[in-house]
Amino acid sequence: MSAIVNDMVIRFANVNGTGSASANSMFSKAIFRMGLPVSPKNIFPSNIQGLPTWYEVRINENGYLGRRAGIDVMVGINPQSFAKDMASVKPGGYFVYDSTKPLYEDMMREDIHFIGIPMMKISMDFFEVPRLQQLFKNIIYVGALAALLDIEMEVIKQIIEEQFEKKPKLVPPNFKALDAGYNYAKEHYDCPLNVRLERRDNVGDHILMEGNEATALGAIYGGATVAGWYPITPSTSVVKAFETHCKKLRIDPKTGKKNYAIVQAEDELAAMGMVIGATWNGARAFTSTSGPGVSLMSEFIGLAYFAEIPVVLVNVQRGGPSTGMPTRTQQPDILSSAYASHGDTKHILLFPSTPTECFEMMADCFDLADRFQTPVILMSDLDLGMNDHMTKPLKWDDNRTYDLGKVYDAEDLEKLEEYGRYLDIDNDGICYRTIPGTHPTKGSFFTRGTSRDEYARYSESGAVYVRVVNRILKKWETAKKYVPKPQMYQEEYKSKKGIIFFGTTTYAALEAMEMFEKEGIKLDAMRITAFPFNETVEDFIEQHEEIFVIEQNRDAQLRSLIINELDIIPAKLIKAVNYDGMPITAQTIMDLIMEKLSVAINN
Amino acid sequence: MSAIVNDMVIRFANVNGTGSASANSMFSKAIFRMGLPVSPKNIFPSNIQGLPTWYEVRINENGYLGRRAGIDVMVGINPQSFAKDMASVKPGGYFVYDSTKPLYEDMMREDIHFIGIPMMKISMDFFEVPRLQQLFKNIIYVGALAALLDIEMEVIKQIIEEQFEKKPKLVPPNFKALDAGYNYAKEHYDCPLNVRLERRDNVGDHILMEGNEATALGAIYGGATVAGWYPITPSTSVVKAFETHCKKLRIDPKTGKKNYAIVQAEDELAAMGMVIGATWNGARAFTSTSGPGVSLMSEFIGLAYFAEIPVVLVNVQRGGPSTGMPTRTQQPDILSSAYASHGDTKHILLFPSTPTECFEMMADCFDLADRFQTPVILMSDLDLGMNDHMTKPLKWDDNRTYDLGKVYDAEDLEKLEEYGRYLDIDNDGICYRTIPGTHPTKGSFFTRGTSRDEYARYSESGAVYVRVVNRILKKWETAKKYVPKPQMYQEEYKSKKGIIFFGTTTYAALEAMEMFEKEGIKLDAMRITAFPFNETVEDFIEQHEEIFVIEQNRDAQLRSLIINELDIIPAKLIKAVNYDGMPITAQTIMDLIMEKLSVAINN
Amino acid sequence: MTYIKPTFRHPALPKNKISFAKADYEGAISTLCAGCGHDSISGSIVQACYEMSIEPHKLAKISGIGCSSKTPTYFLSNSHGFNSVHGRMPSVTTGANMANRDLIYLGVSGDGDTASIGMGQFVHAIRRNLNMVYIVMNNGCYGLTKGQDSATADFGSVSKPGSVNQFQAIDLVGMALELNATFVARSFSGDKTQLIPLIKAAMSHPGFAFIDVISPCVTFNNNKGSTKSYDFVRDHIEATSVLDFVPQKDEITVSYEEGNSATVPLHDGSLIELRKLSPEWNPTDRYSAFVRLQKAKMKGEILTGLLYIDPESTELHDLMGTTDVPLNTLREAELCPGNATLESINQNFR
Amino acid sequence: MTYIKPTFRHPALPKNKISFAKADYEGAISTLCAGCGHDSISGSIVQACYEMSIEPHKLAKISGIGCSSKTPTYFLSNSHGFNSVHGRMPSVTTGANMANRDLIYLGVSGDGDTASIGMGQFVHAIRRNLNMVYIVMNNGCYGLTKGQDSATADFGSVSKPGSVNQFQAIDLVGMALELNATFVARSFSGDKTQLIPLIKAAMSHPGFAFIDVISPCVTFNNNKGSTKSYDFVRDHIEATSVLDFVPQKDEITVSYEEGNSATVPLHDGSLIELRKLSPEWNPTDRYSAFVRLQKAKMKGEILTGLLYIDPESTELHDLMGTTDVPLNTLREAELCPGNATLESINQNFR
Ligand SMILES: Cc1ncc(C[n+]2csc(CCOP(=O)(O)OP(=O)(O)O)c2C)c(N)n1
Ligand SMILES: Cc1ncc(C[n+]2csc(CCOP(=O)(O)OP(=O)(O)O)c2C)c(N)n1
Ligand code: SF4
Ligand code: SF4
Ligand SMILES: [Mg+2]
Ligand SMILES: [Mg+2]
Repeated sequence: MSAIVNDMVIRFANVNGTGSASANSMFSKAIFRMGLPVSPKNIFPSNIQGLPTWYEVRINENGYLGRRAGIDVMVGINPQSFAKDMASVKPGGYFVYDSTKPLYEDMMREDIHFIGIPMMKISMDFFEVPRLQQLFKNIIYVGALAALLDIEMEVIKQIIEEQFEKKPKLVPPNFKALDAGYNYAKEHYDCPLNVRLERRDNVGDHILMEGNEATALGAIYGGATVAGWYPITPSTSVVKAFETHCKKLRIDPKTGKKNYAIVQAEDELAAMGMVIGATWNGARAFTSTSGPGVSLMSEFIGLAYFAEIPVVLVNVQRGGPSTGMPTRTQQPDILSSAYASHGDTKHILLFPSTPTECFEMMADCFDLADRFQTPVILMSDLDLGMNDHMTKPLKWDDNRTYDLGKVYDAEDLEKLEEYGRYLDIDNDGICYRTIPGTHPTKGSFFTRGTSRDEYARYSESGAVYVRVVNRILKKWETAKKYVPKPQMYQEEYKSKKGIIFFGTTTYAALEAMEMFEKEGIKLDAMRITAFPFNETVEDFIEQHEEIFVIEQNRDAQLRSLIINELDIIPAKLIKAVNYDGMPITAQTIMDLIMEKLSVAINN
Repeated sequence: MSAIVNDMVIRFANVNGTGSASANSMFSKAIFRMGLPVSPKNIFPSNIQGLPTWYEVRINENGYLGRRAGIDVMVGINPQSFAKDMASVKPGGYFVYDSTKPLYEDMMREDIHFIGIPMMKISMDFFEVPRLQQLFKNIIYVGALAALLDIEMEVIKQIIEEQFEKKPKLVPPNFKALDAGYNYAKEHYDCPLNVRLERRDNVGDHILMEGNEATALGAIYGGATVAGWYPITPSTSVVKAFETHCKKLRIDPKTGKKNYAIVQAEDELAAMGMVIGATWNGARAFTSTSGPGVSLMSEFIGLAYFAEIPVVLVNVQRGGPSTGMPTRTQQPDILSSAYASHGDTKHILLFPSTPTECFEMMADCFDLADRFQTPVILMSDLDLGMNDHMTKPLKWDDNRTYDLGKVYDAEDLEKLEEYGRYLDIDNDGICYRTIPGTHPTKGSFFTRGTSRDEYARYSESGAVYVRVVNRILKKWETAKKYVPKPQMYQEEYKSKKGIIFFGTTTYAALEAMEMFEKEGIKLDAMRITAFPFNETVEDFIEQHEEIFVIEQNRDAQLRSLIINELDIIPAKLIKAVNYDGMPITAQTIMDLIMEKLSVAINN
Repeated sequence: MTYIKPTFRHPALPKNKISFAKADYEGAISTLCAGCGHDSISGSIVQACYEMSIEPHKLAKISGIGCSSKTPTYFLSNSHGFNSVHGRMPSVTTGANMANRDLIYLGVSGDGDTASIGMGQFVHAIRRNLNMVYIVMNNGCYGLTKGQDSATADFGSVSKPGSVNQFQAIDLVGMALELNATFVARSFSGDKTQLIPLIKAAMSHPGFAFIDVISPCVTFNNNKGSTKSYDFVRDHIEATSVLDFVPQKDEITVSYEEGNSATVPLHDGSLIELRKLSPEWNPTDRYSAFVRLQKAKMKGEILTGLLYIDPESTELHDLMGTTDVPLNTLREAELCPGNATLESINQNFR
Repeated sequence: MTYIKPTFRHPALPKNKISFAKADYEGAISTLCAGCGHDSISGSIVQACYEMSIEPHKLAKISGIGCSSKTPTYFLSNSHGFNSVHGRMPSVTTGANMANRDLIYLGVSGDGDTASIGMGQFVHAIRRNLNMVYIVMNNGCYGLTKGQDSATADFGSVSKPGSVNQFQAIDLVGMALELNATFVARSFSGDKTQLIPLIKAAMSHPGFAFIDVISPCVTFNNNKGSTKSYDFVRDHIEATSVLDFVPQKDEITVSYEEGNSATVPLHDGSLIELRKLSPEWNPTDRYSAFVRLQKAKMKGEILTGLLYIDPESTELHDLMGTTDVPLNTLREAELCPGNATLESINQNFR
């Protein structure tokens, strides 16, 4: 059997709370620095310590970044899950385990290779403190893998040096552990294995970053100064990263004081109230949450929609409904976000699919919210937010200025005969607001969630109400021209069949496209990046006869949204859904679509 | 001009907080007792005292109960709104006013009749206390109207006697005021007017009742023992009526104690939490709210959906979004109720269109909620809930028993090998629950909003999750057979065109049907009464080429729901929406549809 | 329906230091019931702002939902106002304050709005010592939804339809004290002499300044047996002190007897002058305020006046170390670190 | 992941009065961190229920979301349990209790679950004197979301990453007292001798019985500088009393010195025997409890034990006049007035 180079899935089975996360990400980073595309996924329990947790890394030199089923190498460190872990290895694959204690013979499979490394024993030989023995055990298996898979030791060592830049004393013991693991493997096994790595130059200037971190940076670059939030998995790290970066990037150089304010709210309702108060008062503000939080915010979202207040909300989606699968990924909040709140409402959604897009779109959210004076929701998910992704470097155009939308300043007001907060002066549905404190006698108005006339006066007149809500709908039409365009994956259409996808489904979908290509099936592809849908979206659908909409939710919610908003014939849009909480794979997409390809493949 | 008999719209323009409501409803009741169908509407401000408020009564011997535009007789008692009120009278109509002070000449229109009755003067002549002068002024205009329109005085007097049954001292002064108004009109005007009334026998055994009152009775008959609620217009009177009737009907005869518990919650979240706790614990419970409350409840609704707990929620809809038009009617919460909460969720909705149906469907809600262990929402609205409607008498089949759904009792548990809360034993998606306290050692389980297996054990397995949510979908399929069927208005289809409507749109829609008929346009009609939609709904849509969906919201939300759930070609369903907060009229429907009737009318 | 008053002002009207007439602090004509306590409170707010020479655009008025929460329409029409959603005024005010620390934030709420649906937000605004004036117009009932008992209705209080309240009242002043609020007062809508200086002092206080104002609902809760009726309150009121507010730089004009008087200097240089009516109590000692309040409750007295003030109060922005400039004035130059920085950030992720 | 313990019980295990072994009161194996205070509290709950001979199916355990709220899975597997949503345990418990007044309701919550998102519901359950035991497992942080400060974190307390809390702590015990709770106690997860009798007394109390249990989070808030660490709490604890719970009909076995001891008879005939450790305090006098608590706070003491109990407590059902039979047992006969009644109702609407 010839060696399989640079194409594998390796899974680490750990116990959570044992410090494995840092060793595991060191592993991924090393491979990434060898010029190889990696795609790591955390599969963790909703608990703090002592339960099985997995870290799965796909390595593929061709740059397929979606998840792939089938495990080539399992690093089984957790006796609790041995049986299950062993069972999940592909025939011919490897099970690397801690051989300090022997494996039960009867657990072992004939069709896979067992590689025992006495990790704990080695660690105990070198280190005395139990906590350190535990920690270095993780480094030991990284060392062993370096030998087994042919990872460059210098690369790992460099990472260790960087990591402990401020605690250089920790470098030597880490090296010692690393070498110990490496040497043990070298001495006892035929290294490298049949599944192995080789340096390439396939990552360009890409970076390896979590979506939530990128979102936080987008908020900083986008000019957010206020954040109100409440902790919830998987969104917590958005505001955490925002704070970490603010502490470096947003300290007033003269006074040492903060050019930002972050308030940990008492709940999600309050978090959204804070955002509304802050943006009403002229700051850029955001909050970040997940499904349950969005449900709790929905009354407030309706207020922002109707009173026309900019809001930026990050929804890092997780498995629903209710508390659902809080540590698993899904895209299940499309409808509840698009139509959040009672009454006739619709909200702008942006769908990033990479950390780079999290960064860019998050910054865009603020411009869109200010321009349209309405809620804008960044629809991320657990997979995107909490896993490292290989992604284009973040870039900022230094000439870019913030689009604060239509705001009258004191000078403007001075010139005005009479100010009317809700006058549609430019006939695009968007009105001019003023910020409290602008002018001593002009421009103040009363904001409310009730019906009001063009001068912001309370009104119970049906005619006035209809005028207002129709104008808000006009604003929606205007928005179609401003939101990001969909991404197309062909110069010109080459098939009557197409696929639509969005967000974290992208990598798997693109990989599936190549698989179809190989099968001789041609499909056109479009990635939705925003709601409302613009003309390009309509055109794609019009030009195709049969379109598969790939989603990670049960009820095919994006499909519903498209049908409803664009008046599409439902039969044209075929559901292709996967909702088990694991990131979707190209194979799943392939299977879902093949099963449904109803007519003979033409062209 | 020949007299117009038994066909008019009369509007009372009052100041709120002045006691006019009781005089006005006395007026309607008297006409109703003359065997004439009446349809009164309150058009009131969101305030307590001192602002304009209107009471509009349509009287029509043919039984058209929808609102009709055009005012034949305006009773203008409120100087604040004189100008507007006068302007709204139909040419040839009447403006009846308090002539104690003269009208400004220049306000007066040439094309209508002015009938001055010195109401306040008469009242001051008879009564001394200012508060009483104010109150009896209202009775005086009722008396005058009796003369002007030919209402039978004995009928009114009887109503007064009944009303003051417990305070008989109040009868004579009321009679005095009534007679005074009557006599004054008789003496000074040519009575009756050209627009007048005549006794008929056109109300059968119908009653005149508000929807909220009927809903409350439905809760009592349906066996609700627990209500948690929070005040909000227009739903407050549901629980208020529930309490009033409970005090009479639900007192334990032996102990004098209450066979019910009503808790005024601290907010809507808590109200829903109470319902969930109570039904989980085996009682029938409900709450009642309006749009903002539903938004606030949405996290909890998702819990009930996913953890499979029966919930009965009354949504008395009002003008949205946000605080919107809190005292105006709309049907704007269809989507936000159907898909309330994050994640993949769907909820059973029932759409009553008369108080009688409020009663019946409310009782049904409890059976459906218990059977399907899921939220069931009664979709009422302000028009239905807070206005009197002529409606069939309430009936209860004394042989009816409560369908408590699948619940194991101690005996059942005793027989079981192993109990699994979420086992789909009957293959209909519905599982057997147990009530706390049932059995000392068997049948207890753990309820949670997270993913769990068939034995109610917490699970993070994707496969388990998929099994559970698919079963819940199966339950949804089962529900289609249980929810009320749509109402059809033809023996067999007679056209390729149809209309769909629901709730309070019904009367106007039926009247419009007759108008179309007169124009030679044939339409088939279906009234939706429940979501999920069952086969009959599908069949109706399939059998027609062009269908108008009549709704009282901006975004045609029922239409969206139908398209999405039944995969209907959107072009087939044409929006016909009115959303100014006033109950829709037949003429509006006619206009909306005529404008859109795209193809030449055939058959 | 909003009534717009004529804006013509007689030139001879008296003006305050910044040349505004009292009328410049008024709002639209009230649509509340004639005689509603809330309107009196609006009047006191107008008077206090006029006398304090507050620039109307430097004040933001924020409320929830209810008759009380409508009042911001009826005062200070030259100020921006925000009638938000039921019970959520505190969070909206928190956000507004974060965006611009330089305005005065006047939050208005009702007892339903605060003590029921808004309880959580109330508690947490106190905990953060948010720099705002928080006025509850407390009538013991839900006015706008037609008179249901609220959570501040007293045990045993009789409602208009005659039912007797079975639950213990939530005493918002007691809660504020327990929660370490830095300015705690109670007053009565009918007592402008007390309320106006309290509002002024509250506006000068750097931190959370709470005033629970008992404000009879004449339509639904002014009946016999109600403990929030005008008559009952007037008869059971007990003040901690007679107080005067002396703005920054003004001369002290009142002078009380030695021993019974106290002067509390505020952060901005203004002073509160108090003539104490109960000797064991000290307005800057939380423990004594606690004891005084508990004793009043046991006696069935409604204790009013300034109960407690922390002259050392540090408001939220200072606790957090926010910059002195309002955040809403910062632009690209201060906020956007630029592409070069981003490139070095990228480098950490390779 | 739920671990199922073997259900086989050794026949010789000691049994309580209703023939249940202690193991019959246990739950699934805990998935909390080794050493977590919450697990100790679960242990005390198990012990208390075992000793009280509670029929497991006559108790319902309800919680919100958090590490603390997970614990009901880890005790009493023969009881129905409900892990609801974050901060909403009190309302779910209220509903459950309305449906069946005959069960014991044991609500478990965390400090995040109660003092932040759940504040409103906590306050209102107290106000209604809902008949339940309300245990907060108070670790001053959000365990399950990885250690953020909660609203009970003390001013100046240092978090694991080293930041110093700037906000005043919410003292749930102080709030409960202020809100007229009828049973108020505080304890420490490490002090089972105190906690077990407190839980028993709470279960016997007809009304809202609140126990704030300080319960160190060993993973995120057990560091130096934290005022909720095991060591800090142990060093600063101050008890009001040593107490014993004597169930209904049991003989009194403990006896304390005259003068310092108090016996509080409960509604159901059981007794609380107290040896008072602070003389000025009287467990049935709310004012003295107030004063004692305030003084302890000023001294930096963490006051534990039973702080206050109202032996005359009337629980919500009795305040409302609900029938004695559980409402969930009523059927058509009691609930449905029948068609004849309906006909006469119709008559009123003609
Ligand atoms: C979410 C929500 N629930 C309920 C209401 C209905 N509502 C309007 S005002 C009010 C109570 C007002 O009481 P309070 O705050 O005491 O003000 P008051 O009218 O007594 O001054 C309620 C329940 C609402 N507007 N929003
Ligand atoms: C609506 C909602 N918001 C946020 C969360 C995330 N969350 C889960 S537990 C928790 C805090 C738990 O803290 P605490 O109640 O103190 O419990 P502990 O884990 O410390 O025992 C939060 C914020 C959630 N589950 N639901
Ligand atoms: S109902 Fe009561 S609170 Fe509302 S305006 Fe009238 S008097 Fe004031
Ligand atoms: S994180 Fe803290 S509270 Fe949660 S289980 Fe671990 S020690 Fe306990
Ligand atoms: Mg009130
Ligand atoms: Mg905690």
